[in-house]
Amino acid sequence: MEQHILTLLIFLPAVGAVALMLLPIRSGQASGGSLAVTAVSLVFAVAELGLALVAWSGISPGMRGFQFRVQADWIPDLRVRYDVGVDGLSLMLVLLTAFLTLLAVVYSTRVERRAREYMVFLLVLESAMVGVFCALDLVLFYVFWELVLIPMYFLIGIWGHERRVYAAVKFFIFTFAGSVLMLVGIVYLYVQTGSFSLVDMTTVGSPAAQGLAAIPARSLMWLYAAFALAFMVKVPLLPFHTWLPDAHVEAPTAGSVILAGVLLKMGVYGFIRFCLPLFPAQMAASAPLFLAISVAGIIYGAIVAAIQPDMKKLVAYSSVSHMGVVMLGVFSFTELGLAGSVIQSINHGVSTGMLFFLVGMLYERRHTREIAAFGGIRRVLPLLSALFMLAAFSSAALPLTNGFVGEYLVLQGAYLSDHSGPVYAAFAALGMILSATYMLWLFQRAFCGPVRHEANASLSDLGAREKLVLIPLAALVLWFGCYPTPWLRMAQRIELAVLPGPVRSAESNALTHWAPPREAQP
Amino acid sequence: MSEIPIAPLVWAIPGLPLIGFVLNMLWGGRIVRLFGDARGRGIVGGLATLTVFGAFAVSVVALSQLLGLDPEHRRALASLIPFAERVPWIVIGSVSVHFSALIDPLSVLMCLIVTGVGGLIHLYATGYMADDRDYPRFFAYFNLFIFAMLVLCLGESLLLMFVGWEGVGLCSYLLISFWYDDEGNARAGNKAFIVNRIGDVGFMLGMLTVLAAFGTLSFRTEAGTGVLDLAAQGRTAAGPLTVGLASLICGLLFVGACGKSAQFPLHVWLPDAMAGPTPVSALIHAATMVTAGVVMVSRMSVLFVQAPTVLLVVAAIGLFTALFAATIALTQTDIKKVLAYSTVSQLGFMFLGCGAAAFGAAMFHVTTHAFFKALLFLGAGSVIHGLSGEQDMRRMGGLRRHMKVTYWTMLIGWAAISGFPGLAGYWSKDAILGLSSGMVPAGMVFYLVGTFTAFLTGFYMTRLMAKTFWSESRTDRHGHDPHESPPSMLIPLIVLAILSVVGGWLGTPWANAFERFLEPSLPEVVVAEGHGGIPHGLGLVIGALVAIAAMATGVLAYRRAPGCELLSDAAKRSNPLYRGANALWGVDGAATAVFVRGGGRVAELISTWIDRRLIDGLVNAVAVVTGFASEIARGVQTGYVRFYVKTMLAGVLAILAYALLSAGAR
Amino acid sequence: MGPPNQVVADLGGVIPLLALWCGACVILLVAPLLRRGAGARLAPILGGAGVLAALVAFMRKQEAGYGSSLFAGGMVTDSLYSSGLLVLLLSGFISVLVAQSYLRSRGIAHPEYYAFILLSLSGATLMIQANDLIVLFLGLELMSFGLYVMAGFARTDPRSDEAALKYFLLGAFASALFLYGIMLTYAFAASTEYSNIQSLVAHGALKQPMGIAAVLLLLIGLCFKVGAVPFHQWSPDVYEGAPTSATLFLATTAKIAAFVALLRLFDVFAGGPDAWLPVLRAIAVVTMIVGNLLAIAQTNIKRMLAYSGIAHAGYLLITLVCVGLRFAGPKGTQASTLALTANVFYLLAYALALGGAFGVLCYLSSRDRDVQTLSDLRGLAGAKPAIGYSMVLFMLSLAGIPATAGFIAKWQVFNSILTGGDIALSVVMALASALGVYYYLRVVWYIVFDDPGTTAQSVSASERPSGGAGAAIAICAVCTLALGLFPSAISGFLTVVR
Amino acid sequence: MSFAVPTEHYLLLSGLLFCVGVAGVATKRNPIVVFMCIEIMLNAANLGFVALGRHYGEAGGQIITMLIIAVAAGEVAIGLAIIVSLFRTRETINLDEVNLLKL
Amino acid sequence: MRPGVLMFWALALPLVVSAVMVVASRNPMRSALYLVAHMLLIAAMFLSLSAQYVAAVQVIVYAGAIMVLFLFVIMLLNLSGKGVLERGAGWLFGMAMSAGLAALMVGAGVWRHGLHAGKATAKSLSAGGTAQSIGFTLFDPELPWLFPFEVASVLLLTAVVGAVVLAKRKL
Repeated sequence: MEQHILTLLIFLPAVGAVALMLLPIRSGQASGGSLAVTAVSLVFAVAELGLALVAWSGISPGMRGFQFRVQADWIPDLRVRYDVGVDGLSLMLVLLTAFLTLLAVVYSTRVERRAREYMVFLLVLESAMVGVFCALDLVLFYVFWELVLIPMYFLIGIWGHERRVYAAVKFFIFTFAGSVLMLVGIVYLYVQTGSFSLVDMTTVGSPAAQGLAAIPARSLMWLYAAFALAFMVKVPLLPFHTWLPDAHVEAPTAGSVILAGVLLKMGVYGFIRFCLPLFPAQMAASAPLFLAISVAGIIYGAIVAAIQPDMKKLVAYSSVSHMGVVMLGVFSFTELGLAGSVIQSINHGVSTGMLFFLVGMLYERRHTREIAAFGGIRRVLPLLSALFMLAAFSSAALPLTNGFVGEYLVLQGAYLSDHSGPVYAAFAALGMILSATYMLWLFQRAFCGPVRHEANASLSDLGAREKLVLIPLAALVLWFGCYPTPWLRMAQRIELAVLPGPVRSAESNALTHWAPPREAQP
Repeated sequence: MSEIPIAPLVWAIPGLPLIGFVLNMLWGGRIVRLFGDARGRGIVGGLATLTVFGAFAVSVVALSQLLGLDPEHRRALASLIPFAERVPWIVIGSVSVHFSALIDPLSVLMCLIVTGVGGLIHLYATGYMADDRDYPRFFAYFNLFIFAMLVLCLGESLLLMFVGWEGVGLCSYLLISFWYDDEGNARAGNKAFIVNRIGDVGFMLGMLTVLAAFGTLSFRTEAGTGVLDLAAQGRTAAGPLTVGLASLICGLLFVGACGKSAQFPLHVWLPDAMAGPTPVSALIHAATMVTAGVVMVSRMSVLFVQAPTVLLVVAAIGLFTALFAATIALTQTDIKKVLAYSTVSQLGFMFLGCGAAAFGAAMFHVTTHAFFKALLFLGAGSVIHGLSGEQDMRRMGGLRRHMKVTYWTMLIGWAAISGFPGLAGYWSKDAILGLSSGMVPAGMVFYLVGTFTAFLTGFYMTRLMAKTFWSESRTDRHGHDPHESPPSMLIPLIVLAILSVVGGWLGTPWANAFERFLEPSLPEVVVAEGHGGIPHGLGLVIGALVAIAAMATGVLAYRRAPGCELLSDAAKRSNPLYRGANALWGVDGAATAVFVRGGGRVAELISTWIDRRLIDGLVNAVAVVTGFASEIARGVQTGYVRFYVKTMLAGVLAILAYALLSAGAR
Repeated sequence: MGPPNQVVADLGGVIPLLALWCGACVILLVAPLLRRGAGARLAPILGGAGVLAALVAFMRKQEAGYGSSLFAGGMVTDSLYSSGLLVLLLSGFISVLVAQSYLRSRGIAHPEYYAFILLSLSGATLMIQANDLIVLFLGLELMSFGLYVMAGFARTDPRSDEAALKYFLLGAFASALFLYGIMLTYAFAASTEYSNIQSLVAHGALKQPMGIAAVLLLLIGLCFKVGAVPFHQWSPDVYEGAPTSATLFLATTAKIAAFVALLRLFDVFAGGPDAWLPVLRAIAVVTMIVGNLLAIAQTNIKRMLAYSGIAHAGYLLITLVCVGLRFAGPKGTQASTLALTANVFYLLAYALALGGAFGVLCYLSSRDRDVQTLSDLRGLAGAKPAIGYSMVLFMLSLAGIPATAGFIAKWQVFNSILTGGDIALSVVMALASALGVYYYLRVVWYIVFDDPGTTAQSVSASERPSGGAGAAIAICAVCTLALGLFPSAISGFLTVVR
Repeated sequence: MSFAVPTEHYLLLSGLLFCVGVAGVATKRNPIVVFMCIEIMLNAANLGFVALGRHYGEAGGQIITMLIIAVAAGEVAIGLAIIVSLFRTRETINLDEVNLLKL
Repeated sequence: MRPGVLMFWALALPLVVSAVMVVASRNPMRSALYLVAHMLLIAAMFLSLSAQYVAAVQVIVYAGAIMVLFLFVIMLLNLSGKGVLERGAGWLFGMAMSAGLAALMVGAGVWRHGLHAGKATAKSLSAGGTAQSIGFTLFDPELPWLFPFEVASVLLLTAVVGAVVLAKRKL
């Protein structure tokens, strides 16, 4: 079990998807069939979350290195290995994935149109996402990375809203175009190092590491650029963000949740997992640029979010802003900033996920996302409103909600970083104001005031299914806000550590001083 | 650091209100339904009030135990939750924050004020809000506020203080927009929160700088490595504390204080905050929350005294705000607005005190102001209650006959805030003014302008009294007659009135028990008496004269004034001073124009032009151009064989030409 | 005079070829003896049997190594041949299966079609086995003759006739160019056999204008067959006009044979890369871009796949570039060896995806409706999930999305070109494939996004000839997925060693 | 051994003929004539092969030529069949009118 | 001028002219007849290159069978007068490119360098073109022509069947 838990984690949902496909029901068949579909997908989603929790509890706290590592030959001709392992960072993201997918499944039990396909795609998506977070072989990673696109493309395209085709294609091509150069980069790395293994490349003295060290700095910079572009598009960082509002808005609710909750994190994860150990010097050199666009993203996303007339779009743009915070943390190269951005990633998944669910619930009731179509519904939907407010404040990083912990750590980390950190921190802190502005303004316009539209007067408050989705999220919002310690501990267990040398100088916390050994060599 | 026996129970100070919040939030509505309306509301309100008084009781015990210690040892750490050491909040790298309280005179004083005055206002609110349909929600929020305020006061580190800081902001937002069915209220709540957030950014940045400089966020630690411990020794974690660093930190923190304590130019939210129910105005926007800035500055006073420039700025902003708000208060017609601007003005006085390094005096004013301003607001609430919601003073008048208790208690409040000799406001305000006169530079300017503002205070308060209680009645007669409020509202009035009289006796210049009590929390910088300033005795006399003069002028002026208006409508229109003050000196208008409308326009432009048209436009342009190129290029596929042959031939020719010619060149 | 039993022994090396010929002859002889219907039913079985016989014969005699010659050097059997033949026969078998359904639904189920498949395959086999330019030329013509006939097989359809004419005229023109290239090669080498040419290339024959012209004319002749720009213009028209099953066959067979032949041929010319490598690079770049660009505007799937095939030819030409690096240092040698396997694997992945995609079109075609436009596929996934998602899989494989064979294929191409150190070309390929994703996705969205409409999917009701196409789709889907997940499973068959 | 007429002359002649054929293919609109021009190209190659065979003193060139003649014969058979078939459905073989498939 | 040279030029000029006339004739029938002439001239050229057997094959197969087929189809389709030369940009362009190709190949000296000294001897020349020597060479297992020769038969089979399939009125 211990040995194969990651393999199980990765492939269990896929098995579930296959099981769903094989269910002996007609596609046209109504209730009985959909019940079976629901049951099967729920069973697998729950089992996946259970497995993730088992892995979480099983990770040995003191040990260094990747846990539950499994290595096997996959494509021996090309020296591609099935190499999986987790550290704190990946495990957190796996857990988040399993959790949000379960909620998405629960929420989507109401989907009637092509329900079986829907669940199949959700489960396949889950498999791919978990795979992304577990893979330690670059090819394996890339395979999962691209695989994620397909089910999401279908989710947006089939069950999306009016402009779904546009959004789905834009999403796919944008991210594909971003990552295809990474493929070139991966192969180039292989050609130079003779290995696809991240661990090999970062193990001192291994032939792969020597190969990496022998790559000239110019080439490394280009390599880094290829990787960074893929991840930037995914995060997304300014100016590669425009796929995001379209995709989020057009996706069905569960799709938006997973898109925001997990998919965006893949970009962050890529930066931390791959760019940081492989190209530390290049990444440090690019830090001023990335810090600047992260901060610009924070402010820009918030400003654009503020005036969106469409609720979902507003939340989508707020994601741009929040992911700016996350990237600010990554590029601060400080322990605090890094941990903060990991925490913030999780938090963003939880609170933006919650917001998307809530917007989805409103959409289900009124079939519109226009803010102007609402107004005064707080009186009609007290519970939904309260939870919306909670999510909004979490998004605005109110202390004792999850949003604060991450944002504070990121700001502190940014402040402590080299590269005139205080300046970036100061500008980033403006996001505090702006996030409060757009969230509260949204809340005011949609929920406060008198009930202006007849249709709003008779809406019904949350049902059991919706509570089942929202209450866990709300609990997490408060839990992470009040007791983030377990997550912080996990977030510190990032395996940058494969890098040797003076990893982090105790005084400044700065990780930029990891002089990678190759710099020293002539 | 000392041990005090009550330490294991300190969690109850914020904890009890928190419990009240949770109970009322989750089950308040159910209780009301279960026990019937009247009894249910009694239980809900009672529960809320009792938790606050319970916290008050614990605070009193803490005070007594603290007083039992030597003054220099009056400092203790206590945990706010069980197993605080085991269950930290944020511990990573150099950030280590636990849910712990710092018990020292400053925090205990604030606990007493918050729970004491807060308890009274809770009691008052059980009457004032009795008929509100969201009764449980109100008390839940109210309790939550008390909790947050106590965390702010008690927190042992800046980050925990920030929790309370934002928490009170949240409660302020919730309570201002409590009656959210009116979108104006919601908007006012937003304004409060957002403007506060501007200040919070300052606080946050200050905090970031503190951690960077001191390596910790704790105020005091057992090992003496807290921020204040180090700052008191003039050093940081790594080296000496420079004036520049201290100024940076203090400047940033002061921005935070400006936001929370409504100092110019961040004062704009406070008058709007009056949209909330009156107990909210009394508790949050007069007595407690708005003084948080002063508390914070006092808490960090060890640092502030090492940043003289910042102190000067603090004083200047305080003084300007005091004068500025006082002039506006002269023209307001909404009774709560008058009191709101009065609050802004009084907060200005407090910061003047802080700026003069007279933190003790500032805190003293915080205390007395809590008494009399709460009293005034509650009185005003009583009036509003009595008039079924009327807030416009132009439609009041002659209420002294109908609302005797309210009238008399308000009268005491009036005297206290105006600085009538012997009452609470007199002592605290004069302490501040006296000490400010010794400031370097320009101490006398501060003193004179401050004294003039004190005169204005007396005058606008007299105007309020005259318009509300004394003049002939201008109430609409179609409603009910004005009626006196229920006892639950009057008892707090009476208690606060008493406090407004006696509260100042703790801090007379002769026997300043108050300042001596606070001393362990404040830096050991004493502004030498008379050093460049005016002597104490003279100050007291001048203060008394100014107060009496202001009150007398007001009384005389308004006794004669027809319809209780000093200026005719025409004069109001033509007088630039009146118009300026009545227009809030244009600050709100400008802020709205720039930040709300201008910001909205800019956001619109960015969204449309940069985001949609430029960035997304480029993305789509790539797609469109590609598609277009494809459409154009497919035209090459003419379908004619001869054309295809020619294309092939051209290819052959080009390839051969290139290869042969380049080979020839080689 | 050598011993005659040497000739007999050499015949052992061409057994697959002989099997194909025998199959063709049997069909041609037996079919006229039977009644029309019976002949039409029997022919595909015979055709399939012929291909399978060739496959079995080939499997019994796996070849390793490189360049073991037969018939006094005219032909070889080696690992490039054996892996190429595997791909070729597989695609031929799929073509037979698909034709079995399609020809009947179009009412042109003449038994001779299968004979042409076998003959054409034999020509292709000759091409990949040729070690002599004349053998290559004969193979090329033999293959082309079959393809011309198959393209025009729907004789009453003016589009089919037009396709045949265009293919024929342009093909003959290209053949003439190719032949002239042979003549010039013969002029400097005094021989048409590869080893002789190679030794002269090593002596700098390609520095002379004659050598340059020769090698480029040979390149152009074969570039025509693979559809490289600017010799590509026949392919959209022919793909569209030819009967779908013939389109499938000519799209896969011609490409496989021509590319394997190119590899072998340019391995010979690798000693003088200056003469042709820059040209080849340019052709590859232009081909990738033009193919992908023009595919975007297409709404006819066959036509779109033609342009897509052009783009894929561009990617495949990159492997040829690698071959040109053979003598450019150790990395170059490694790259050229990798490129051989990469090329064959790519061809296999391409053949599977294309076989599946055209198989789907054939599967859906009926007597009234020849399915070939995007809107014909609208909502297919809802109506027929297995077929619809198989088509999705083929499109993804063509787009090179992971977990499909197409990805592994692209991967190997990247691997070989980057080993060779040509980063620019790999970047162009990456960007071009990103450009290409769009039109594959468009097919996917037509299939999947819409609910089954009223217009499409009358197929389920009609009396569509069953069998072949469905089987072909299943084989292709399973293989595409399996090769995407476990490509090493068949590396024993596909890896080309030198 | 030297020849009265150097082999290069034959090659040049074959090249010219080849180019004439190319010109015809590129300009004629009757597919039969186009096809004839292709035959000219093939013959040009044949001429080259025979001349080269003589130059190198081996029979290979001639054998190649014979094989090419066979191929040409086959090509003609199929090509003309295609043209006939096209004429049957379209009533024309003018290449400028054979234009259903394009873009 | 040696007779060989004279003969070369005497054949070369008509060869070029006949080829040009194939292209230049408006009537396909004329083109076909010029082509017949061209084929015969080529055969003569083969003779001058002492390739007697090939010359015979050229006359029989090409000038005979193939050209008859051409003429037959032309008559069948009754296309006289339709093969008009196109004039204009396209025509000019095609001509220019062909001329350019010729100029390029001549200018670059494609035919000039590259030939190396052959093994030709007087014996090989005298024996070279007879049916016997061709036959021996063709079926020599040491030489690679045997199998291609067999392939040619399949090629012709394919062509024959293909022509039938395409052109027969009813299959």
